[in-house]
Amino acid sequence: MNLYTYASPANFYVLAGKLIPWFSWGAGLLAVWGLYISFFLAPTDFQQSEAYRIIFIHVPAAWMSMFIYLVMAFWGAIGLAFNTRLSFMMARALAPTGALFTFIALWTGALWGKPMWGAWWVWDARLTSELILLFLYVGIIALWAAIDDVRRGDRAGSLLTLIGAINVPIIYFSVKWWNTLHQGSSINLMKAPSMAAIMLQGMLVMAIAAWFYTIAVALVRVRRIILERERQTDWAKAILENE
Amino acid sequence: MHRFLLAVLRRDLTLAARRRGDWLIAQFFFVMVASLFPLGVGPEPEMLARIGPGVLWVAATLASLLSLTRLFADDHHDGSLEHMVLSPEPTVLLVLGKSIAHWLIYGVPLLLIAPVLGIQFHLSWEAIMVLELSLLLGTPILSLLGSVGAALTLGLRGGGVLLTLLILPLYIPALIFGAGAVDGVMAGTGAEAHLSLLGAFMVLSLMIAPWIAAAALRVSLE
Amino acid sequence: MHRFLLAVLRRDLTLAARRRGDWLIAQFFFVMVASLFPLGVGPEPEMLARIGPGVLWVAATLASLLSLTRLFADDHHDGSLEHMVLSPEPTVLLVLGKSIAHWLIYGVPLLLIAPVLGIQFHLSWEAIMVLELSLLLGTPILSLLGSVGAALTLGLRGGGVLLTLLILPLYIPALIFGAGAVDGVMAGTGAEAHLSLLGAFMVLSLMIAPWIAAAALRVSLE
Amino acid sequence: MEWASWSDFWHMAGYGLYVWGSFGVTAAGVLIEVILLKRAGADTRRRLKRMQQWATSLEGEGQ
Amino acid sequence: MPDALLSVHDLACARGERLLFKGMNFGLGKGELLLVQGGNGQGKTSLLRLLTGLARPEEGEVRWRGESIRRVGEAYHGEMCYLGHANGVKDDLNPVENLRFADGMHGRAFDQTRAVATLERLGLSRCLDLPCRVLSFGQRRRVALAALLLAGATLWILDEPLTGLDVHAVVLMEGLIRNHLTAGGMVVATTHQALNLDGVAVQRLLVGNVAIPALM
Amino acid sequence: MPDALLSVHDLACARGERLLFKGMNFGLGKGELLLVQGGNGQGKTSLLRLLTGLARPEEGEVRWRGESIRRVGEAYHGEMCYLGHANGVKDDLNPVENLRFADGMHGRAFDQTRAVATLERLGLSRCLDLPCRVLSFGQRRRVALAALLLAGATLWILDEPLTGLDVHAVVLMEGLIRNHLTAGGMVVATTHQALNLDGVAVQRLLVGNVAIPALM
Ligand code: HEM
Ligand SMILES: Nc1ncnc2c1ncn2[C@@H]1O[C@H](COP(=O)(O)OP(=O)(O)OP(=O)(O)O)[C@@H](O)[C@H]1O
Ligand SMILES: Nc1ncnc2c1ncn2[C@@H]1O[C@H](COP(=O)(O)OP(=O)(O)OP(=O)(O)O)[C@@H](O)[C@H]1O
Ligand SMILES: [Mg+2]
Ligand SMILES: [Mg+2]
Repeated sequence: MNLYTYASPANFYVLAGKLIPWFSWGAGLLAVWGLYISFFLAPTDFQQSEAYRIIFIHVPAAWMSMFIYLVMAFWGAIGLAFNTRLSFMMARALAPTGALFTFIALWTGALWGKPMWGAWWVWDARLTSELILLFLYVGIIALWAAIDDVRRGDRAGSLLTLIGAINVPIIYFSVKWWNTLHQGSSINLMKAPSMAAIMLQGMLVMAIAAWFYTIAVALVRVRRIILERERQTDWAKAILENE
Repeated sequence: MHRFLLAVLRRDLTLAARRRGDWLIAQFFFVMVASLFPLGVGPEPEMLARIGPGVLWVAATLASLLSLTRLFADDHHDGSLEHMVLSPEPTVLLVLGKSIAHWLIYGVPLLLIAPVLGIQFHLSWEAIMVLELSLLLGTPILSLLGSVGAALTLGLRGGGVLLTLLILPLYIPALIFGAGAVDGVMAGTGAEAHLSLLGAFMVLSLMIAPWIAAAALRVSLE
Repeated sequence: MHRFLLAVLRRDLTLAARRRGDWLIAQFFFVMVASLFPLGVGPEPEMLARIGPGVLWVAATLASLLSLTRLFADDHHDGSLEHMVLSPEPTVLLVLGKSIAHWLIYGVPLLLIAPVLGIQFHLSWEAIMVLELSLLLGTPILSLLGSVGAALTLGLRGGGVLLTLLILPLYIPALIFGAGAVDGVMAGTGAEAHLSLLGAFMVLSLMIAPWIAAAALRVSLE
Repeated sequence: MEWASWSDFWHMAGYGLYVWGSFGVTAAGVLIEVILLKRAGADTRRRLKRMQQWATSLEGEGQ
Repeated sequence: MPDALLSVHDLACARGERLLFKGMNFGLGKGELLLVQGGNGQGKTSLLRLLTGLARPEEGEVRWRGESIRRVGEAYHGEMCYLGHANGVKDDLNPVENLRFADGMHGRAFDQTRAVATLERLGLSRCLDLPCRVLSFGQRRRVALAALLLAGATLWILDEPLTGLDVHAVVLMEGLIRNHLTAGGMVVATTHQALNLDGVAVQRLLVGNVAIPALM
Repeated sequence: MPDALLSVHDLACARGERLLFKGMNFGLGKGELLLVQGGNGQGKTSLLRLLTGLARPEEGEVRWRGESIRRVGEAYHGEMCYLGHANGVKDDLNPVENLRFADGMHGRAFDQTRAVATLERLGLSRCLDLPCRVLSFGQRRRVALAALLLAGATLWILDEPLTGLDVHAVVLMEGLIRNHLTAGGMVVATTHQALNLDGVAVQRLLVGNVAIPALM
C-alpha cells in the first residue's frame, strides 16, 4: 500500500471515513482542554484585565484563516498542474471552513478592539487585508456556486485562489511593513516568546483543536463531494445502497 | 505574433469607435459619481479636499470596472471569442491585446478628465499631478486584473456583479496606494513610497494576469 | 389582474432564488463600495461620520442600480419578455410587478445591511434609524424609475451604463433628500421635511413610472 | 483558580459582553457549520439514492 | 375573405431605408394554414412581428375578428401565441417550471400532469429536472413548443418552428400542426424546410422576389 | 485508418452527470466528409467542440496528423475552421469589416476584392454596408459562411451549417462543400436537414441511440 492508492477517490472515501471519528474526538477534547486553560489557568492580564481572553479564539482563528487559504491554493495548484480530481475536491471542501474562521477572526477582533482601542473597526492594514481575505473566500465560493459545470468550476475557482494567495503574506507582514494599531507578531521562532508561557500554551492548544476541527469537517465535506461526483461508478452505487 | 496583437488592438478600438455611446458613457459615469459625493456629503471646501483623492480614485475604479463586464462577454455571445481562441496565435496575446485596448478606451480618458474633477474638489496643482501619476500607474492594473475576472465569470448570469466581487478585493491595494500617494503629497509626507509600490504592483500584474486570464478563458469556454 | 401581478412577482422571486449568487452579490457590492471609501479617504472617525450618510446612500444607489440593468434584459434575451408583453394582461401590471420584485430582491436586503455599515462609519443610533427610514422611502423610487430606464435602454449594447446616465439625474433629488435627512438629524435640525419630500417623490414615481415604462417597453420591442 | 464566584466568571471584570460575544459567536458558528454539514450530507445521499432508483427504472427504456 | 378571423389590409413594412413589402392583403379563417415563404432577408420575420402587434406597420393594418389589433390589444393576445427565433425559455428553470410560469403569465391555472405529459410527448422525459441552460439547441426548441401546445391559443404564429429539430421532431410537429388545424385552429408559419402536411388547406404567401420551389 | 489526418481514439464525453458517448473511434482523411448524425441532445455539438479543442474529453484523445491536439494546439488551429450554433459575426460591423477582422485574427493579409466577391457569391450584395445587427437570421449565417470560405482551412467543422438558410443557399452550400472536398479538404458536419452530396465520400457517424433515417 502506498500513498498513491489514496489519490483515487474510492480509496480516499474509505480512508476519510476511518479518520473522521479520530479528528472529531480529538478536536472536542483539545477544545475542552484549551478552554480550561483559557478560563481557569491563564491569569488575568495586568493591562487588559479579562478582555484579553479573546486572544484564545482570535489568534487561532486568524491563523486558520490564512493557513486554510494557503492549503486551498496548494490543492488548487496541484489540481491545475496534474489534473487530479481529488485535489479540487479538497480545495472545495476547505473553503467554507476557511470563510468561517476568517469571519470569527474579524468578529472577535472587532469585539476586542472596542474595549482596547475604543472602536469596533479601524482601517489599518492588517484589519483591511483580513477583510479582503473574507471577500476572497466569499468570491471563490460564489464563483463555484455560479458555475454549474463542476470541471469548469474547479479550474476557475483554483485560478482565482491562486492569484488571491498574494494577500496572505500581506496580512501576515502587514504589522511589520506598516505602522499600525494592531499588535505585532508575538510568536517568533527566533526570539523567546514575549508572552506568558501558559497563554502561549492555551493558544497553541486551541489552534491545534481548530486544526483538528478543520480536518474533520473538510473530510466529511469531501466525502459528500466524492459521492456526488462519482455516483456513476459501481463502488459509489454500492456504498449508497449499503449506507 | 506582433501582428496579431496589433490586429486585436485595432479590432477593439474600431468596435469602440463604432459604439461611441458606450465609450462616452463610461466617462460620464466617472464625472457623475465624482459629482454625487459633494451632493451627498455637503459643500465645505476643506472637507472636499480631504475626501477628494479617495472619491476620485473610487469613482475611476467603478467607472472602468463597469465596462470590464463586457471585455469578453460581447465576443462570447456572438461566437467570435471562440473563433479568436481557435486562432493560430497564443491566447495570452489575445488577452493582453484586449486588456491594453480596454485601458486605452476606458483608462486613458479618465486621466484626461481627472484634473478637471480635481479642481472641483479644491485639490492643489501638486496633488493633481500626483493624482494623475497614480491613475496612470493604477488604471492598467484594473484592466489587467479585470481581464482575469472577466474571463472567470464569462457566460455566467449576473457575471457583472460577480466580477466586481472577485476583482475589487484584489484591486484594493492599488486603491489604497493610489489614494495614499495623493494624501501623502497633501500632508507633506511625500508620495514616492506609495507610487513605487503602485508601480511594482502594475509590473507584477502585467506579468501574471494575462497568463491566468488566458487559462481562465479556456476553462470558461469548455 | 391581481392574479397576473402575483404570477409576475412569484416568477421573479423564484428566478432570484434559483440564482442566489446574483442576489447575494449585489448586497456584497453594497458592503464593498461602502468599505472602499474609508480606504480611499482615511480612517478618522469624525470625518467618516460626516461623510457616512452620503457614502451609504451613494453605495445603496449604485448597488441596486447595477442590478437594474438586468431587470428586462434577461427576459428580452431569451425571448420571454415578448411572450409576457403578448400576454392578455396590461403591460403596466407587468412592469409594476417587476419593479416590486426588484425592490423586494435588491432593495429590502440593503435596508437590513445598512445599520451594520452605519456602525462602521461611527453613526449614532438615531442617525441610523433615520438612515433606515430614508432608505425605506428611497429604494422603491430607484426600482420604479429604474424600470423606465431599463425599458428605454433595452437591447442597446452598453445599455447598462446608458441606463445609469439616464436614471441618475432623475434620482439625484432622492439622494439629496435622503442623505440630507440623516445629515439633518446629526446636525440637530431634524429630518421630517426631508423625509416627507422623499415620501411625496415615492408616491409620485409609483403613480407615473410604470405607465412610462410600459410605453417604453413596447417601443423598445418594436 | 481565578474566579471567586460564577457571577464573577460571567462578569469577566466588565468585559463579559466582549468575551462571551466572541466565544459565543464562535461556538454558534461551529455549531451551525456542523448542523448544515449533517443536513447537506443527508440531503445528498437521499437525492443520490432517488436518482439511482430512477436510473434503474429507466434502464433499457432507451429514449 | 368572408369568414377570415385574421386579415391583413394593404400592409407595408419598411426596415431602415428599405421597403420590404407593400400592399399586402390576405385573410385567414379557421382550420387554415398560411405558409409564409421567401428567401433570406426578404421580410418573413418582419411580417410575423407585424401580425403579433410587436411591431407597427408602415402602412395598412392587421385585423382580428374585423377589428384592428391595435384596438383590441389584449383580447387578441389571449387568443394568439407567438414563437420567434428566440425561444422564450428561461435558462435557470427546468422545463416544468418554465411551463408553469408560462401558464401563470397567461392567467391560466397550471396542470402539472398535463405539462409533464406534453413534455414527455415531445421526447424530453429525461430532461424534466435539468435547468434549460444545459439542454441542447433542439431540446430548448422543444420546450418552447410544449409551451405553445399548452397555451391552447386559436392562432399560432411560428417563425421557423423547425430550426434545430431532428427528423423525428419534425414529423411530430407536422402531426401537431395538422391536429391543431383540424380542431379549428389557425397557423401562420415560416420555414425553409420541407413540410409534409397532406390534407390540410395551405395558403402560400411569397414575401419578396426570390422564387422558392415548392418543398411539399 | 492509415492516412487519416484527423483521428479520434476512445473518445468519451460527459455533460453534467450524463455520459453522452464513450469509446468513439474514427479517422478522417483528405477529401472525406464525416456526417455526424443523431437526435436532439444526443451529443453532436459536444463532439464537435471536442474536435476543435474547445472542450476537454472525459477520456481518450483527438489527434491531428498523429499528434494530440492538446500538444500541437496552435498549429492545428491554423488548419481548422469552426462554425458553431453562434455565428461569430460582430453586430456592429458590416459584412466586409467582419471579414477583415477575421483575417486579421488569423494573421492573414486581407484581400478586399476577394472578400466582396465571396459575399456577393453568397447573395449579400445588397447588405455590404449595413451593420450586421439589422441583417436577417439567414443573412447573418451567410456572413459566417463567407468567413469560413476565406479562411482557407483544410478542415471545416460545421455545426448545423444549414440552419436558417433558404433553399437556394442550401444548394450553394452543398456545392461549396463538394468543391472543398474535391480540392483535398476535409469536412465534419452535423445537420438535421437533407444534404445532396452525390459523388462524395461520406462517412456517417451516429451519436447516441436515436436512429436517423438516411436523408440523402
Ligand atoms: C477586526 C479586527 C482584527 C483583525 C482582522 C485581526 C487580525 C489578526 C490576524 C490576521 C492575526 C494573526 C497574524 C499573526 O499571527 O501575526 C492576529 C493576531 C493577533 N491579534 Fe488581531 N485582529 C483584529 C483585532 C485585534 C485586536 C483589537 C487586538 C487586541 C487589542 C488584537 C490582538 C491580536 C494579537 C495579540 C494577535 C497575536 C499576534 C501574535 O501573537 O502573533 N487583534 N489578528
Ligand atoms: N436598418 C436597415 N436598413 C436596411 N435594411 C434593413 C434594415 N433593417 C433590416 N433590414 C433588412 O430587412 C430585412 C429583414 O428581414 P427579416 O428578418 O424579416 O428576414 P426573413 O425573411 O425573416 O429572413 P430569414 O429567412 O433570414 O430569417 C433584411 O433583408 C435586412 O437586411
Ligand atoms: N449538466 C448536465 N446534466 C445533465 N445533462 C446535461 C448537462 N449538460 C448537458 N447535458 C445534456 O447533454 C446533451 C448535450 O447535447 P448536445 O448539445 O451536444 O446535443 P446535440 O446533439 O448538439 O443536439 P441538438 O441537435 O439539439 O443541437 C443534452 O442532452 C443535454 O441535456
Ligand atoms: Mg427570419
Ligand atoms: Mg447541437
